[in-house]
Amino acid sequence: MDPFGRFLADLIPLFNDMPAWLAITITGLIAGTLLLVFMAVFALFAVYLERKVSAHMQDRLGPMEVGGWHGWAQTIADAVKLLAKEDLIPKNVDRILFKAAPMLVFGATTAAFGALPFSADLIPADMNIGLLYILAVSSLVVIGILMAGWSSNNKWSLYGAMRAAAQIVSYEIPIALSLLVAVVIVGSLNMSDLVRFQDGTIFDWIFLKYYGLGFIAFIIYFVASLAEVNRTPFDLPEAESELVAGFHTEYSGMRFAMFFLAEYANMFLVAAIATSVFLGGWLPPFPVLDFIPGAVWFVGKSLFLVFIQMWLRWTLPRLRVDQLMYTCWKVLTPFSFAVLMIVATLIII
Amino acid sequence: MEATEILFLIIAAITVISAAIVAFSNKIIYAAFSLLLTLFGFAALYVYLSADFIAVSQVMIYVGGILILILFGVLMTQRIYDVSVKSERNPVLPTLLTAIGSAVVLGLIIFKTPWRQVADSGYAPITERIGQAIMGDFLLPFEIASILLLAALIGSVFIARAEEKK
Amino acid sequence: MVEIAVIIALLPLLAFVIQIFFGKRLPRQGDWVSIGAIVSGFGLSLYLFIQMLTRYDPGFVITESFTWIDLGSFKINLGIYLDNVSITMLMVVTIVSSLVHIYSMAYMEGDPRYSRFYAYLSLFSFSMLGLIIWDNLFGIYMMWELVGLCSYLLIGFWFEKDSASNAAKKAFITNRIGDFGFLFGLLIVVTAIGSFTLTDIAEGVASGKLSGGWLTAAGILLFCGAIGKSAQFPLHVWLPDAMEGPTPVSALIHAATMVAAGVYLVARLFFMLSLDAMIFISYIGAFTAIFASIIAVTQNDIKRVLAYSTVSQLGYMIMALGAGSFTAGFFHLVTHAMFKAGLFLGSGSVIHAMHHAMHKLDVHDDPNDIRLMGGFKDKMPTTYRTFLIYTLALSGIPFFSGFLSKDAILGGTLAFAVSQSNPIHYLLPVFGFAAAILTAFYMFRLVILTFHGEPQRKDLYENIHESPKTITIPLSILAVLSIFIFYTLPGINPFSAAHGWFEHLMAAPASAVAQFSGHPVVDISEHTAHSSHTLAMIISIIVALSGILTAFAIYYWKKMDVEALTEKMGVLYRLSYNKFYVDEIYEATVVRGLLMWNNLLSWFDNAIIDGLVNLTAWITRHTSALSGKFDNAVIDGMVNEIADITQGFGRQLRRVQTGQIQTYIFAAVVGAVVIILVRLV
Amino acid sequence: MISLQTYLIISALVFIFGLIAVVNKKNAVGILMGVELILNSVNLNFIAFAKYVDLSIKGQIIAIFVIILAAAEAAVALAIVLNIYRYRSTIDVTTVDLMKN
Amino acid sequence: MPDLRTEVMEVNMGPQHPSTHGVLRVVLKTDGEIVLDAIPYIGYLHRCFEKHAENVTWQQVIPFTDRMDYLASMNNNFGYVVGVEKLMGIEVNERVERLRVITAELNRIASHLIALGTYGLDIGAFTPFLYAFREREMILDLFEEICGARLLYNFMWVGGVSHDAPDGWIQKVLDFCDYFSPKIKEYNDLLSFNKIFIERTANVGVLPADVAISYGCSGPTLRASGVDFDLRKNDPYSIYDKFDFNTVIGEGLKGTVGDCWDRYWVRIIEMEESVKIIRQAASDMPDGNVKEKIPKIVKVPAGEIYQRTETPRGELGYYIVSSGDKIPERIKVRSPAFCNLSVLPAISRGIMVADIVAIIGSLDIVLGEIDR
Amino acid sequence: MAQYFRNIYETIATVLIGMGVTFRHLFTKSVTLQYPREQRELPSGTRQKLFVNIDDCIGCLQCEKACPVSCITIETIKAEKDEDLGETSNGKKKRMYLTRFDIDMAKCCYCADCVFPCPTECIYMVPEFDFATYDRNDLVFRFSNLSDEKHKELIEREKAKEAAKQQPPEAN
Repeated sequence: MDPFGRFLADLIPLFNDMPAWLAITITGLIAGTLLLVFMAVFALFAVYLERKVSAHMQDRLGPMEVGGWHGWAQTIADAVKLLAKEDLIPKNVDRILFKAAPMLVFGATTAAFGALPFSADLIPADMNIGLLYILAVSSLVVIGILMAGWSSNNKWSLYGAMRAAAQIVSYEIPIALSLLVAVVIVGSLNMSDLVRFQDGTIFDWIFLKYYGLGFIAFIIYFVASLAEVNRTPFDLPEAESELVAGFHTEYSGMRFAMFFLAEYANMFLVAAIATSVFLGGWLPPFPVLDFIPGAVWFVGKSLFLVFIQMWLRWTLPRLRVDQLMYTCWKVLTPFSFAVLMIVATLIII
Repeated sequence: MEATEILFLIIAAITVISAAIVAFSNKIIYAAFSLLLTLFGFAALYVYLSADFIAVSQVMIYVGGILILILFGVLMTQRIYDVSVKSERNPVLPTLLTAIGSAVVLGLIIFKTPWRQVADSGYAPITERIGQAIMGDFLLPFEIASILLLAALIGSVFIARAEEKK
Repeated sequence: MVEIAVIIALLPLLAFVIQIFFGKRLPRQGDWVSIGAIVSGFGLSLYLFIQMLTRYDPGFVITESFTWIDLGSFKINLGIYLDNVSITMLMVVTIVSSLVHIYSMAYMEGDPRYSRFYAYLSLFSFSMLGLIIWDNLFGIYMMWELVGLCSYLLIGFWFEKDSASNAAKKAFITNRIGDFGFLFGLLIVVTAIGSFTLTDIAEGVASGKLSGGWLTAAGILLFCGAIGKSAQFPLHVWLPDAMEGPTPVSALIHAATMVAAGVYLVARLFFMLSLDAMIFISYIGAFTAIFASIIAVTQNDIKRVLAYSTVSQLGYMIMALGAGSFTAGFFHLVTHAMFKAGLFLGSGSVIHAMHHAMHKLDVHDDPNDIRLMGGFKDKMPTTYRTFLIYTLALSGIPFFSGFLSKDAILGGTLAFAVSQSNPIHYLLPVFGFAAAILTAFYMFRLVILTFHGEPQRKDLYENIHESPKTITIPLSILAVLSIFIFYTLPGINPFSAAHGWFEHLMAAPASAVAQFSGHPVVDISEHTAHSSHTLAMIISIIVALSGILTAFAIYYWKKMDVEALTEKMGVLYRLSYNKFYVDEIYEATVVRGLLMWNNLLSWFDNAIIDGLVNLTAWITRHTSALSGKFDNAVIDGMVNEIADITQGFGRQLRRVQTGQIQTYIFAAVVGAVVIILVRLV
Repeated sequence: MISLQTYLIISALVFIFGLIAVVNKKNAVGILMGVELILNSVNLNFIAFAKYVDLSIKGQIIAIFVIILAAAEAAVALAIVLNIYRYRSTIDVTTVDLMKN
Repeated sequence: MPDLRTEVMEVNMGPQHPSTHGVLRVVLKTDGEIVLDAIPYIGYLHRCFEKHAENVTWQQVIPFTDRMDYLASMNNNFGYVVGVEKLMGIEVNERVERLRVITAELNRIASHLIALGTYGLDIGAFTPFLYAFREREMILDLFEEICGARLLYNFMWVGGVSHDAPDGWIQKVLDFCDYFSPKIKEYNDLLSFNKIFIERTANVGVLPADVAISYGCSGPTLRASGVDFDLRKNDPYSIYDKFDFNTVIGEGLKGTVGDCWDRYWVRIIEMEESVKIIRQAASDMPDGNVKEKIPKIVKVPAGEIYQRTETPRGELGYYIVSSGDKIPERIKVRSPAFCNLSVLPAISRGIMVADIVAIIGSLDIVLGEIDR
Repeated sequence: MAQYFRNIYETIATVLIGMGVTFRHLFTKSVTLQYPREQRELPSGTRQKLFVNIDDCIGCLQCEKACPVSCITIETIKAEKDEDLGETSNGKKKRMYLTRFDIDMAKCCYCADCVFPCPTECIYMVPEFDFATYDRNDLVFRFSNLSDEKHKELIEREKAKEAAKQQPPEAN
């Protein structure tokens, strides 16, 4: 049984008496539900956070009305509004694909969440190739975006979709290479192995290892992951001043909400990968802080990275397509290659 | 019938049906997107065959790479004025003959061959073994494959780039 | 030890990488990177060299290797092989290379590709040093090709000049011909022995894995590489043309180091040369020596004279090695490297001065032409003095290094001739002495025409100035190194180096062939060697002096009229002046031959095939005319019917050939299905 | 119940669909998709054999190479298709018959 | 074999598009991301200013001029009143002139703030926009204090200004100058010298000086191309000749002279120059009645004049024809943004869609003035 | 090559500088006002809504003429000689009944051109700006304070006057 199953079995003794397949099904369902709830809650919180962060960085206040204290219920209200909105499908779209696209994007993101190690026990699916799995599944998002762009029957959307596809496919390379640095150091693709390897103090985390090379890999990963989730300065697929809103121009209501949620969930996803691969996952920076549960550390670190993503977004302008590709192919990829090679050499030596 | 078997049947059905859509759909874009389902189905089947590394590679390379390439191909070779792009077809007869002929042959092979079967070995992590094999016994093909990829990369860039006007 | 050798080789590589990527942006275009690399290489070599001297062990060898390519049963090892020969060679290469690097600072100043030049020089230094220290033929072959590449790049450095780029191409192609031989020899060796490593080959030959005709063939084929690289007779044509490159390059590559690589290779392979191979090598060398020196006599381009002189001297070395005088050949390599590099640098100094003078006067003429010089000795005293020292060394005048090595060679060949039963081998020393006299003659002709006598062009003469320090200092250093004393130590006998460190440390390696066959390849008794040396010494002094005297008589005292002399010599002069028409012969045979073969084929196509076709057409025409006269009604009907049938048939067939893959796939699948069905059912 | 034959049947079906796509479609990209189907069905066979017949990972490794090959093939084929489109403004393979006659 | 063909796609950018700065419609012919041609279509904001002007009295024209370049209303008023005063032969007193110069320069700063803020927005940086608006708000507060309105001021009247500066207003202006100067560094840190911003704008949309001149560009657009042409210097009106300031011209600091970054940079430096002018004008402000010369009924003697002034966008010219009536015979406006926009097709061939956005943003057009 | 590395360095450096700026602003006081609850103090001369102190209006129509967009509509009826309409606050005698004084704020362009010519300074702008309505007609503000009866009476009188004027004088 996987760790999460064991965790549940410890929690509820009934599990031990069930037939295995039933137990697996039930744990799966529970895990899935938990994940969905987490995603939704997180996305709502992230939207709220983004509004607040942007507002304060711009000397504004952001939402202050709904829910009383600093407008905390604003995003919930927005979500309810989006859910209640009329389901609008423009006239000349390809209806099947138009409807399928947000689901695919959302589904892919959720599926990728399944392998995240929230803590030593809380890993919905602890695969031995977890990292690879996450990378593979999250690359599905591109297909969804292409679907959305194509089916919208809108030239700007198509532009956005093409840009997104080209961008995400390209940036997968530096991402994979920089993650490989950690994989090479640890020697495993298993997410919890990756985290466990960094046990100890903050100085055992991979981003502080190998004479700063780990840090370079971390930075490369972080920058490339910004492109992977279409955040500034790589937000060309939805660049509002060029493409209006890119691939989701034609979407509204619930379908838009799904894209929106998936986008924020994706932000968390890439931050969580960075956390578990480079920043010690659920481990506290110093063993003294062990009393705080691992999941808190994990979510906290990820949220910090999400905050940095937002920080960057509200600071930086946007790149152009060719510069985007330049950054990927001529800066990030060579550097990640170099780091990988050096680290591999150091390990062999 | 166990739950896993039911799931297997569902996956197999999805795979085959979406493959059929790829073959028979008139809209090329539908074919492309149902190819996505087929590829996914295959990845799931690989999991059943305890080849999880291949399953993930399948998703990563086929879905994340080849399928996107194909989608690009579709998008770039259609005039983008209408979403419904029809793909015309050739005469049915030769197709039918091909299909039936190969079906007969494959059926005969599948059912008439006395397959030497070994007991199911169960699931075992395989990634490391694959890595060892590729870096050991299969090093030469691996290197050749990498050269092939490089050649394909350069070649396709060369072919696809717009020629300068003279 | 080994690490130091590797570092020596890798320093220039590092310099090359830095130069090629950042050269332009570094201060002073980064020349200090290259110079620093090679000078530190020189320092390290000096360290090795001093160690060698203190050790004073003729049998010193150190090897270290690792597996590079492991294909299971077949491994390619790479490694380092250090012995006295390679340490000395390292020393020679680094010293000449350092001096040339320094020299180039002034010579190449202001060139638009200054940093590129240094990058190439560094790359060359790396490959040359690598060539020296590899312990296996494969590595040597790699570096061999790399030096060839550098030579190509540097000859064609001023590729804007057609002549330079043509010369570069010529050098490259000519070298490739020789390298084919090398490659084939390599293949023979590796097939027979299964390893590239020198020690393995030695063992293999000693144990008889490679012997008899194959051994000879391998030796000769490997030597073919040396023919190309060291510009031996049939492939010597590229070297004089290579003088289109910058003069420092000529000094470094085409006088001191790369061309000596061929000699070095033969020296390295000395242990595996059978007698037949040695005789072949020896004759090639001897012929080249005399042949090139005849040409050198009549050339007017200062660098060409030196180039042919180089070819001739390389012939000497090859001849010595072929005649079994390993030490002598290698000795000459070392001494020659010093004074020939010096000669080239000196000529470069002259050319530099000429060039500046011409530039100043806005004269467009060939700065290399000795007919425009004359009397420069007052204007360029340092250049003149050093040049004179080199010339004396090259001419084989006692007290200079050249005398020692040349004498050793001539003695060696004489001894070889004596020891062989066939008296025809006396040709070797005869060729040697003839070449020696010519060498002395043309060198002094060069010195007299350049530095003595009346200035040929007053205007130029007035504007000639001594070159800057960066040019004269290398010249002086090389001149000092051309004095005998450096080679005879601890002995100080200026007439024999027999008791010097060189002869002691560079003893001929044990011949593996001899080990296998049980008797020495070349059997020269101590006595023969000694007596021939004494004889050779006397003859060579006489010969050299007579050559010098002739030169003075003709060109300085003008006892003989040059014009009249050339008239009298007639055919010989023209042959020499036109380099024995070798290029023209190649043009006429190889190039023309290929063209003619093409023409033949095209003629065959035009005349025979077309003729046949035309004939058929003619016959058809007439037949149809005939048939026209036939009864239309009958024939027409029949013909039309046949035509219709044919056409219909064709039309049906054409539908098979749709030009669409899908039809073909369909057909293929159907075929496959049928075949499998037949097999299955 | 899940046996080697099950996989072979699935693979055969997909193979046939791939073949149909290749033979029947006029659109070059469609044909390419058919080729991908065929390659995948072959892969399934390899992996199934590796599990049920051979008990080694050679089948899987061959499958990896097939995937690599497919990637290269897709890239080059699409480049060619794009070029054809650029010059002839169609990718209908029945009209691309420069080799005919 | 047929000619090389590429799929040309025609895309409408606007009239509803975030980065066309209003209701501009640009038809792009694109080949993928490459723009083959960009043709601006205008007229969505046409309000018949010139026809209006022929139907209202001389004084009533002023509110209409406000609405042409609604981001720099003061400067629009300025040109008109200067022209009419010249026709009438009115000399206004020093205090009026100084108030006019102060407000016009303040408005120039406000307009440039919008230009650079929205430019950041076009390039994708959201935050500088709000910072710029924060500062602009302060200028608007000052305007509200002096004339009561925040956007459309109707402040300069023929023969004077509508309101005198309230007590302490001049000090507030000086305080604002002190506050504003350090803010420019913040913009520079955040946007101007950001490498991504530079990459996006430097060497993009290079407008050579000769092209700029032949298209009749003016203002920062022209000066960024390296042409030293500023009406405040070259054809001084009001009392600009009394002040010491520099004409800012593009130097190609980060790329080529006349690229988008230069146009942006010229505006940044021009704000500093404006601050300089304001400080000079606001120090030792003379007393005087700001309304003493305002006629009850403006009657302009028959005649015509072409009065041009330097607005934040360039040379705004009023060609005023009077038949001696209470109502203008004809007013023709030479709109700087119109000329600036007309270079768009000339410099936007063969670039990327994103560059089009960068160029339009750097031209700093206001459709209210283009369409009038 | 050096340029390449310089570019990377500059990018990182300027991004960090920019991040520093935004980070500083994260902690500066925001300038936003929570509008309905907090309100900005408007300066004294602010031009918002037009207001007419109808008691002071003498019906001179100056403002109507000055309006460039004709948003002021005034109708007056001359008072009889004996009627005393009172005085304005600055001592001018009112001579007109204002049967209609409408300002269409939907049309108003807030230029304040009407304010200046007023001899009694009875039309001016007040600092009231949140007068949005759902119906455009609600934006027409009617300032005439005559009661309906008075209004009707005046109209009647005027009509009678008209009629009287049209009748030939000899009919009297």
